[in-house]
Amino acid sequence: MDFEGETTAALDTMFVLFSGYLVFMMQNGFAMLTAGSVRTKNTKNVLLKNLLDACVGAMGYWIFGYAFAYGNPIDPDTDEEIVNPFIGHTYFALANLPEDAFVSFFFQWTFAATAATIVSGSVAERTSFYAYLGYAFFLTSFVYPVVSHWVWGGGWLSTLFEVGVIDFAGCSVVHMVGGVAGLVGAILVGPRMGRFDAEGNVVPMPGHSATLCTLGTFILWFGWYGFNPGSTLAIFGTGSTLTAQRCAVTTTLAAAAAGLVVLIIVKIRDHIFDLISVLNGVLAGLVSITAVCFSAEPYAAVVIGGIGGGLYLLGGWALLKLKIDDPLEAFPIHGVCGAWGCFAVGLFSTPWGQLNAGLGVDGDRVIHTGAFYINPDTDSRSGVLLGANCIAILVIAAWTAALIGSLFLIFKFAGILRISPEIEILGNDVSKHGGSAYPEEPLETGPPAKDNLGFDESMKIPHKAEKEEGFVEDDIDAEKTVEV
Amino acid sequence: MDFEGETTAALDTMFVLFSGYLVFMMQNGFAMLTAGSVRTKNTKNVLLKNLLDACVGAMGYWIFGYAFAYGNPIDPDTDEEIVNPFIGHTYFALANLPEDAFVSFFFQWTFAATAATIVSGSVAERTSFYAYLGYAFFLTSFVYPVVSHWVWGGGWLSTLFEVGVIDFAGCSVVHMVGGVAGLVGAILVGPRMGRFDAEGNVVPMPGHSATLCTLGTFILWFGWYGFNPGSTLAIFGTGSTLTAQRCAVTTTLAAAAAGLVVLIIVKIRDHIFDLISVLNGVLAGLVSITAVCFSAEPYAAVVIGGIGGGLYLLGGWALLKLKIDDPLEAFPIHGVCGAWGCFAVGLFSTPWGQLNAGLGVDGDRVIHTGAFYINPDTDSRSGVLLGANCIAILVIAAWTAALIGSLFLIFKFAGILRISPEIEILGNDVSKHGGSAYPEEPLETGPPAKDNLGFDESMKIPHKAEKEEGFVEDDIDAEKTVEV
Amino acid sequence: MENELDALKAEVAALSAEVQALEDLTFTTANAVNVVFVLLSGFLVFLMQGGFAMLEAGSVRTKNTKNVLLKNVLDACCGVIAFYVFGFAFSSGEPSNAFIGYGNFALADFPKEQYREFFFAWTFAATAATIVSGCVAERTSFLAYLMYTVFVTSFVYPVVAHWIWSPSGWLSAENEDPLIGVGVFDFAGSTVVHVVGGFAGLMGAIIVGPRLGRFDEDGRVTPMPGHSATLVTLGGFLLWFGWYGFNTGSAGAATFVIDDPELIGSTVIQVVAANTTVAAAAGGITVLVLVRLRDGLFDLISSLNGILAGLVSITAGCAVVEPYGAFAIGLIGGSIYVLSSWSLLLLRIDDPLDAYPVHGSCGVWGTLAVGLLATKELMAMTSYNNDSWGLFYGGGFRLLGGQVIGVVSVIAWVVAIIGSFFLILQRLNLLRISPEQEMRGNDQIKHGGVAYPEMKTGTRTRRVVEPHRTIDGDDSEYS
Repeated sequence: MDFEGETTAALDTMFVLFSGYLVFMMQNGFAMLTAGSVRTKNTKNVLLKNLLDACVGAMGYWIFGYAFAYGNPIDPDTDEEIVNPFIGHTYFALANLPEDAFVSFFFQWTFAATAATIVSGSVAERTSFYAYLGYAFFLTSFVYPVVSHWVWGGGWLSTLFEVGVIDFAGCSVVHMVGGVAGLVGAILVGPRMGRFDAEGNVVPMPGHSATLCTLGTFILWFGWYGFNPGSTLAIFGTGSTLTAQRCAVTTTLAAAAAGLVVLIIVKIRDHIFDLISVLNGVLAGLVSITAVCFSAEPYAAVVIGGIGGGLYLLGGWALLKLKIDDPLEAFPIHGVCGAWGCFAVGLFSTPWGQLNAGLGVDGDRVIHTGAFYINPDTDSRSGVLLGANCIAILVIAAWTAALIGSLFLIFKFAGILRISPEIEILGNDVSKHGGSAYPEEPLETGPPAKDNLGFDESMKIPHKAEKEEGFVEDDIDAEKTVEV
Repeated sequence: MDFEGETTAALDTMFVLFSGYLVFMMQNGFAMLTAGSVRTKNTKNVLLKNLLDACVGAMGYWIFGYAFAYGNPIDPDTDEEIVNPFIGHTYFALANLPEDAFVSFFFQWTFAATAATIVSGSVAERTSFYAYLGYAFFLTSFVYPVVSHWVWGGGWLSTLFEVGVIDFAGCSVVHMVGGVAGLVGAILVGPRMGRFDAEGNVVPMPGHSATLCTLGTFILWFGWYGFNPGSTLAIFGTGSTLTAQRCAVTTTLAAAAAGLVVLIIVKIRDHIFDLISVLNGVLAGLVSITAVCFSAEPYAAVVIGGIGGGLYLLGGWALLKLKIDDPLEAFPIHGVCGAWGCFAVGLFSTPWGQLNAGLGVDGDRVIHTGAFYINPDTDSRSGVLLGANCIAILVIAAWTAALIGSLFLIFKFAGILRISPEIEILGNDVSKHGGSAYPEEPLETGPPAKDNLGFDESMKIPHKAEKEEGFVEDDIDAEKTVEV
Repeated sequence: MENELDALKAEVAALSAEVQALEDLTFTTANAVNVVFVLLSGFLVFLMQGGFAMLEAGSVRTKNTKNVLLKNVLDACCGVIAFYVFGFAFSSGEPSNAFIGYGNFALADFPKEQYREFFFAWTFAATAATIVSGCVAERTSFLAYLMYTVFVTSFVYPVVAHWIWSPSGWLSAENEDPLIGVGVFDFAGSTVVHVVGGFAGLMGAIIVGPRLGRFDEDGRVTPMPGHSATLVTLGGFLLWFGWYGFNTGSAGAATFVIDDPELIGSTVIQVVAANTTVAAAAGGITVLVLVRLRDGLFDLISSLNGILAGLVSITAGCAVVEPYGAFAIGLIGGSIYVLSSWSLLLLRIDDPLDAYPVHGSCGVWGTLAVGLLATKELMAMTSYNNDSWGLFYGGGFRLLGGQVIGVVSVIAWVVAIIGSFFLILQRLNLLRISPEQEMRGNDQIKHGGVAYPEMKTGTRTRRVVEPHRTIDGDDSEYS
């Protein structure tokens, strides 16, 4: 290889690899966030699931996923890729994959694992381990790869209406797939025991550690800098350089704006400065900007993030009204804001951003751009890009819901979807994982007493003593006012 | 752009972006360190503040900060920057910022957020949330940006005495601003209730988790590799590669030396191997080397770090003598060692290091260098650089103390500086944030009884029960021998 | 005629200036790319110190948490000072002989354009030292700890690194006249880092003896679970993250190296990243399944160790095997971990973190696996010029032979030197803390208080002897 080619390859490979490492770090972030958001009795369970998202995801994506997503065979005569619009069909288990595409496998695996992880938040604390293993494998080896083939692998959505669907880093491809799969899961598995009382009121079930949630969110924010700027997939060349740095800025601003919007709304609504909501708000902002980070103006990033924060609160509220129990609010964050982010591309994408990234353009000509900006080549506004992205939102949501829904229904009829009520009360950790995550701490699992069915009777004593002093009760009341 | 230009842009952008990600990770480190250093009852409070440092910082720095710091307009006739020596005045909200400067905004924001975070450690556990929001915004949008304009943005300090003040990665610009602001805050807010008893003795108030402190410190050390080497702001070119590598080495050596010095001194003084002090010592070493990391010799880094460790202990001791309560010892670490680091430039900066980094030089000619080295161009030693840096220390400390002091005084007179004693006893989390950070753990706030002013009498009962087993008491005694 | 000659001369001069400029650009670019790459990789490896700290803290009981945390902080601090003054000179200093380097002490006269090598090498040395502290956790004296960590980073590890990675080392594959024509191929340090750390830890664990109460009178194992599975998981993820720096960074270059145009860095590093991933996942799933079959549990901690086992196993061969080879290496690595963790318990050796099974056993396996599964093309691409490759691809026994000799020599060196070191400490009565101290925990006695002062801890350990029993509804212990 000549000097220029080698330099380009070295720079691009290095950039994508390190970005991939950061995205991988998001697994750690999700693990901490999920662990902090569940009760002590299920901590090891969710940690193991998060760990296996990466492991099962790697196996599933290695054997099938990458092939379905990017397995476009090369025509030996013309040296061109033969693209099937629906699905890729070569490079299974990376067989015969050119060595300079290994980085692409690595980077895309980290995305697939992210999509899988999102689901485990929605169905946490009550789903059986086998069901979990099943959907994690299915999602990373088929559901997600096919979607990513459609949008990023040359499939039919990538050429829709000439301009193609534009989803830079995966609002719809990654987050909506994860969020919708989680929603379907949460509906079919049903709420956790005791989440809604007899009158249908919400019983707060705070996670066991706000510190872990914060740690997880910061790591996720950090990882998002791999997710968004890394999706440039190159750093050499003026366009790529400009795109990557814009991504970093818009990602930051959207996250910050969403966090502040949520802080203010929750303060007005519940009269508390709520840490967990702000953390989720930051994530909502990050999800919202993911699709358009490459071409949004900074002020647009603030607007998109701010609206994303509001939508997250709305989505979370609607779920509770519908009595759907999503312990991590994964659907409001990833599903709702994912759809919003994909929609926002149709509004806020700038022609100069698209030219830098080479998306929705034909050489130097901009085919279509966001509805708020004038296309310099046609000197007019158009809603075609918005239309294409709306179709993507609907199609991807339907595909995910249909496939994951059927899988969960099969599990349900096979009786392996949900753990038994005894295990649920006792907690997964003691029943299936050989003991509590914190063996030296006084055991006090779950909201006190009422759902603990006698087992915990002995444990209650210190708690009771405190209760009589009227302090812990206040605490619980305070929480109630928050979350309902 | 030609090949060389594109290569340079790609390399430099990538390097600065990844360095910025690492610096952002320091937010996470500070969050964990602060959370571990406060008592359980205020954990969510400090976590939320740390999160908002990033969010509020992003908004403040986006709207005003970057403009005040680096907003030097371009003269349309000569194509040159018009520098106002006191303050920048364009690019508000990034309007009209050239696309290739987005990376600079991103990187500088991470620094601004760091400065803001330092303060929140000094005033933790007792400052009101509104006061916090106020100073975080003020610091990131005005106080810090103006200082960084003076030193890094072409302002008056950057040309002082011909050589200019040299502060490579921000000992004075970032750490001293944060540390001095924290000191002023700690003095004006006053100590936590019960921190000093009637006779003026110090009552130990250990944080609730040494593990979190360690996690935070490791993440900070990791992030510092973005902070120091990243401040090269480029990697293409021999000078830049030499500078970045040297920064990594000197940063490491200084941190290690300071940690060991503190380990030994505290062992001799208190007869224990004290984890928290060593962690703070490592941070003190990191702060101390920040200004001169680009040009110090490895042995000099060991010396600078070692002295920094000693100064941290001295500063912490002096604060306690003066009855100033700085829960995280942020002033001794960031303020004292920041000043020492800035001073150390005037002693240990080498001419070859300055030539590599292009600081304090005019083409190939070294204008002035550290007082311990002979300037090869004049063949003599000089204290001019030391003098310039001393002026910077004084001016920056005065500026920060004056502005932040006035702000805190205004808050004080408005009555929104400090939380009410009831809230302080109860803890911020239950009062303002809707419940404890660890809802499943039995609540036991603070060192038992004596500083809890009666309210907590009721809390003592479960505690007493354990006391009778002779365990907790030992524990408390052991603590006393440590810190007093 | 003369005019023409002058014109030609001028043309030649202009051309050679152009060539010079191009060469300069080539050098500057390649240099910048490689510096960024090595530095960023080194930063990731450094984060492994944080990972080990969390892993070890979560794996010990509350009463020793601050103790192991402090040890991990000091692994980094003491490690860098020791490595700066002595270690780097022994491993990479010039002049040197086949056994050891003996110049550039304290970086004196070391070329400043190669400071990155020192930085990167230090992060490896610190890793080797950290592994040991897991094996001997909760019962070793602080002084003994300080002494061995300095000894490992300043001498034991650097000498091995010199043997295998320095061109003049007697085991090195880069040696002009390598051992049996092949030398030892250890891409990122299965042997150099993990075998050294693992076997040093094993010697420590044997000589220090098990923790009080770990084995009862009948020799049965008493479970002593660590105090936080969450911290262990956090640490495990940080390690996996850092391992990407460890393995890919060991390429040393993301683009070609100036004096070795054969090495296509950008291809090597992506192969490494993909293989590292596959092996880690294979190790984790293998252990999950094996432990589920054996104990009927989905066990978090052993799955985490399985992932680490997969990572250690692939470390030597990550650049020279195909992804399915990485899968096989991870799978077998996971099994070896389970087997060797079980045999340690049979032998009544107490290794609180399973550091030997993970790093020692799997380090050996990873090194040998290169001799079996290295492919010819990939060996060539890492500019390994001694035309030998894996046994399974028809490469013959030569490479495997080199690997065996390498592993055996390193084990012999580590066992002999660290074994005698620990024995001397034992004779001097410096090695182990007193039983009283062990019962009460290091934190209160030596570190001025427990790690979680507000938590009611410590008193409840006796309740947790057999958590499994609660499954059967036997909650009598709790009343």
